[in-house]
Amino acid sequence: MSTLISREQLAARIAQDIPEGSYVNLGIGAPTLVANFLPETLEIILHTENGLLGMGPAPEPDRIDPDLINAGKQPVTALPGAAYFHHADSFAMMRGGHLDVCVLGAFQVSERGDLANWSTGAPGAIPAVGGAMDLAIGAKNVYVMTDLLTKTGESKLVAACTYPLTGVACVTRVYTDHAIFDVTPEGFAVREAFGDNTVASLAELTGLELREAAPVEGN
Amino acid sequence: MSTLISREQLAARIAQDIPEGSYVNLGIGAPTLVANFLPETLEIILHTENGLLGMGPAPEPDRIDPDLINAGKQPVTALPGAAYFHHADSFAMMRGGHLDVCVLGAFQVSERGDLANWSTGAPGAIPAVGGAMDLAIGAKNVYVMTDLLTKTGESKLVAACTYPLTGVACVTRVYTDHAIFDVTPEGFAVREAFGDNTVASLAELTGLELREAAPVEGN
Amino acid sequence: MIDKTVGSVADAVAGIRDGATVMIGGFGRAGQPVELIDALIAHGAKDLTVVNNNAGNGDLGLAALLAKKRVRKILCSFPRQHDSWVFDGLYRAGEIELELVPQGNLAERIRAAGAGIGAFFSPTGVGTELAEGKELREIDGRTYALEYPIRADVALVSAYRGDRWGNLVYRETARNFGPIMAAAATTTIVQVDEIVPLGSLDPESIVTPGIFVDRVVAVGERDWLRDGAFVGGVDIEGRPLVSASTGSATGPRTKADQ
Amino acid sequence: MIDKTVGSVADAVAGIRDGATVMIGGFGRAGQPVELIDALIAHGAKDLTVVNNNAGNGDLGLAALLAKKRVRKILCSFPRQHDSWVFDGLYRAGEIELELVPQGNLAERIRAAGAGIGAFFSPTGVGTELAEGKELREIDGRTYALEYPIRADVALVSAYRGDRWGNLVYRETARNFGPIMAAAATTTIVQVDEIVPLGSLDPESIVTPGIFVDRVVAVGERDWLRDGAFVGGVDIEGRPLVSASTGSATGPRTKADQ
Repeated sequence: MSTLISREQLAARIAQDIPEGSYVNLGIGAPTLVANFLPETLEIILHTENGLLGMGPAPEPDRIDPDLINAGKQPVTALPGAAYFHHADSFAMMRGGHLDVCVLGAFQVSERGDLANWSTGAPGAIPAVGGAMDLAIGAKNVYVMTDLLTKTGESKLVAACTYPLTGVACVTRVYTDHAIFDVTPEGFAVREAFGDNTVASLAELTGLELREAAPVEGN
Repeated sequence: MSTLISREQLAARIAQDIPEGSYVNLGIGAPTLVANFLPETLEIILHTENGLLGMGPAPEPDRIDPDLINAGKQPVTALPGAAYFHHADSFAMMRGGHLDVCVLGAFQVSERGDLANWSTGAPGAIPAVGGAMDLAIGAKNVYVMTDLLTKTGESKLVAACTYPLTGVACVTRVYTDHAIFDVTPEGFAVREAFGDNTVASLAELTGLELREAAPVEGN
Repeated sequence: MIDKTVGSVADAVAGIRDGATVMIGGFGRAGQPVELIDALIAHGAKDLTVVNNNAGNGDLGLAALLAKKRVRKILCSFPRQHDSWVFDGLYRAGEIELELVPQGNLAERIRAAGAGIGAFFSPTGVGTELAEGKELREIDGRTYALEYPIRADVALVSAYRGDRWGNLVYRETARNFGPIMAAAATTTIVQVDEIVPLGSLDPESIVTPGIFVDRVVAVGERDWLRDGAFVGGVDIEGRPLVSASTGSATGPRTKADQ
Repeated sequence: MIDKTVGSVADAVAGIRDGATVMIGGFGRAGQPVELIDALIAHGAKDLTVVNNNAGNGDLGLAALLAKKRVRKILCSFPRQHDSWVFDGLYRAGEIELELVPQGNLAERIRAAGAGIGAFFSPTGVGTELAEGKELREIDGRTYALEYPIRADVALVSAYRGDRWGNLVYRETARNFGPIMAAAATTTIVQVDEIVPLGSLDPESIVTPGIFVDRVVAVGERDWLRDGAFVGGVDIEGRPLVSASTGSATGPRTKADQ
């Protein structure tokens, strides 16, 4: 069994790649964990699509404000320097490409960066998309945070998504418990393999042709 | 020579047709005069397209605020209850049909309500349109305030405009120094003739077929 | 004198017709005009089309309206939530129609209605099943889908404070859909905590100018404020916290919803 | 620490390239970033395309930039004013290109750029020569023309107060094009009267969130304010009034302009 990093370790690893001054939207679910690992010494401005820039951590239980929530409808706080705005302005901000980073969960990501994360297409399921499609196409960098494999062992990195798409050719990078993958014009490239994972072992797990990513300066 | 009412009388007459609670944009030039005749006992909310609802009268000379101007770039004041907004919001308000009345000047108005008021098409003239086209198509009621005849005696009410258009089939009513004309599917109808003007005399002056307007209840 | 204030929520919702399209503000519980929805239920209008980001939470507000089977169709972005059991049941029983719209397209289509835009090209949803059948166009190398305005007969909005001209300010993220829905409906009905004297709202800070508002009704201060100051002491649903010895009134949240 | 403030207007405009498209806020004199324009003149960038509602007034600000022949083309709604002699001369001499855009289409096209809209159907200008050649479409019985976004490399904006994150508030009708231009440019440069500590602007009242702003420079309080309070004593151009015995400094206004 290959080395896996924990969800917390993965969140911390993603946090490392977010430079100071970034405007960041953390999708609901696991991506929310990334906030816990953003260094307090750095100013990174969190956006929540229901109308707030400068979102702060959860309040104490007796200081919950039902008017101040995040996209997951959990109570949050507002930092000094925060600003409120309405929904059309908030999604204009996203659609207009003003966010530097968003971090999203995924069911599948394809080699060309297609994202499937809103519906499994299961018959009888009630469809719900929320802001996922806007986030997928809106940010300058769309990072996916996910386990590499499903519970039944199938790769979430795929040649082509079989689940309904959220966005086309929109994912920049995929952070998994096995490795970090860049989406490139030639398919997935391994940016960083955790523990004893290698390009070869990852290729076997995913069933995809993989290569090593070219080094980048900074992030 | 037929009876003419003065520009001030005409402004007062238009003011009579604006009910309390109306949201009104008064175009630059003569229409601005209408504000002087809106009864102080009635609350009528003036819009200026450069970002203010609740515009008040001009300030005293030593209280001019260069940040607080109307569309004609003249100093104004803001009434209690006023609100400021940016240009996209202001023109959304106009284009979205939220203003009850706008009053505009005209070079020509056609029988189907086409308005020409921004350009004479004279060669060498520098074109400038401002917000005229937005006002023409945006308000629920587009009133034109004008002399019936040009200085050289031609009718400004025409079968078809010869000057460049500001808007198509947009004018509701034309207030002139001779009479008030409604724009109807059958062409101009005389709503009210001033002094010794008659439908027949107005038809002769304009060279158009005219009829009497059907009575309306209230305004 | 212009006076858009009305004395009761019943007066506020008077005249809403059967078959009306009703926009309802709010994102989950925040900004949901619960008192107006209750009044709409009492009013009895049925066969409604509702526009809201969600499809009701728990058993109150929008969920209660759905439970009374007054809603024929709902346009929303995120109907499925941990506590959307009322909608879930109706949907599975085929008793409600759903038009699912990505949240940003929902917001922009509502804005377009208020702004007099005939249609617009949006990049959101392109290549997904939610853009199937829509007109596509490539502009400057990117593909967009044509989206049309969403208009309504009535908007029900919850704001924080308002004046008799209908000027409004909101509170925090409860602002959400209020301003754009107010502009997109023929008749906009607003509940506020408090009606304040004309001129007491800062003209630089008014979010919804009164031109977009038809009726305003005061419903009293929200439970987590006192004289306008935040005092807390409630759970995320706005219910009072009970003392630690008897446990929290907050039910378990099983998962986050969007 | 995020600090978008810069120490001088020269630093603020550094890096603006020849050939850049530059949006300049303001409606006439109100909201015109005169100090930034002066810095741009000193900076020397040329062959510019300028987007502004007007084409300069008098001899200062935008008019001075035009007089230096740094502007190849201007997009605006109302170039012709009683005091637009600089533009008038250049235009008649064929030394500047003009794209005339109805004011609401100008504003909405700028907004569309910031909002990621590919194009939109507007009713404004349909049937006039300013919509000639545009794609027309009838939607719900009304005819619209297709309008495209206006983007810029740089926006120069004048706001009232800002903080080091770039959050901005404006003053009265000087707000005008500032918020939408700030969102439509790759680099947004803002002059404010005063830079205030982070957290001192009310988050409910911030008009431009800092996400749209790259650089902020303080240029000192406007002449008609003292410690933020209006004191007047100026003419519409912002020039001090002189005493009655020596006559007014206000030149005659010959006619109203739009």
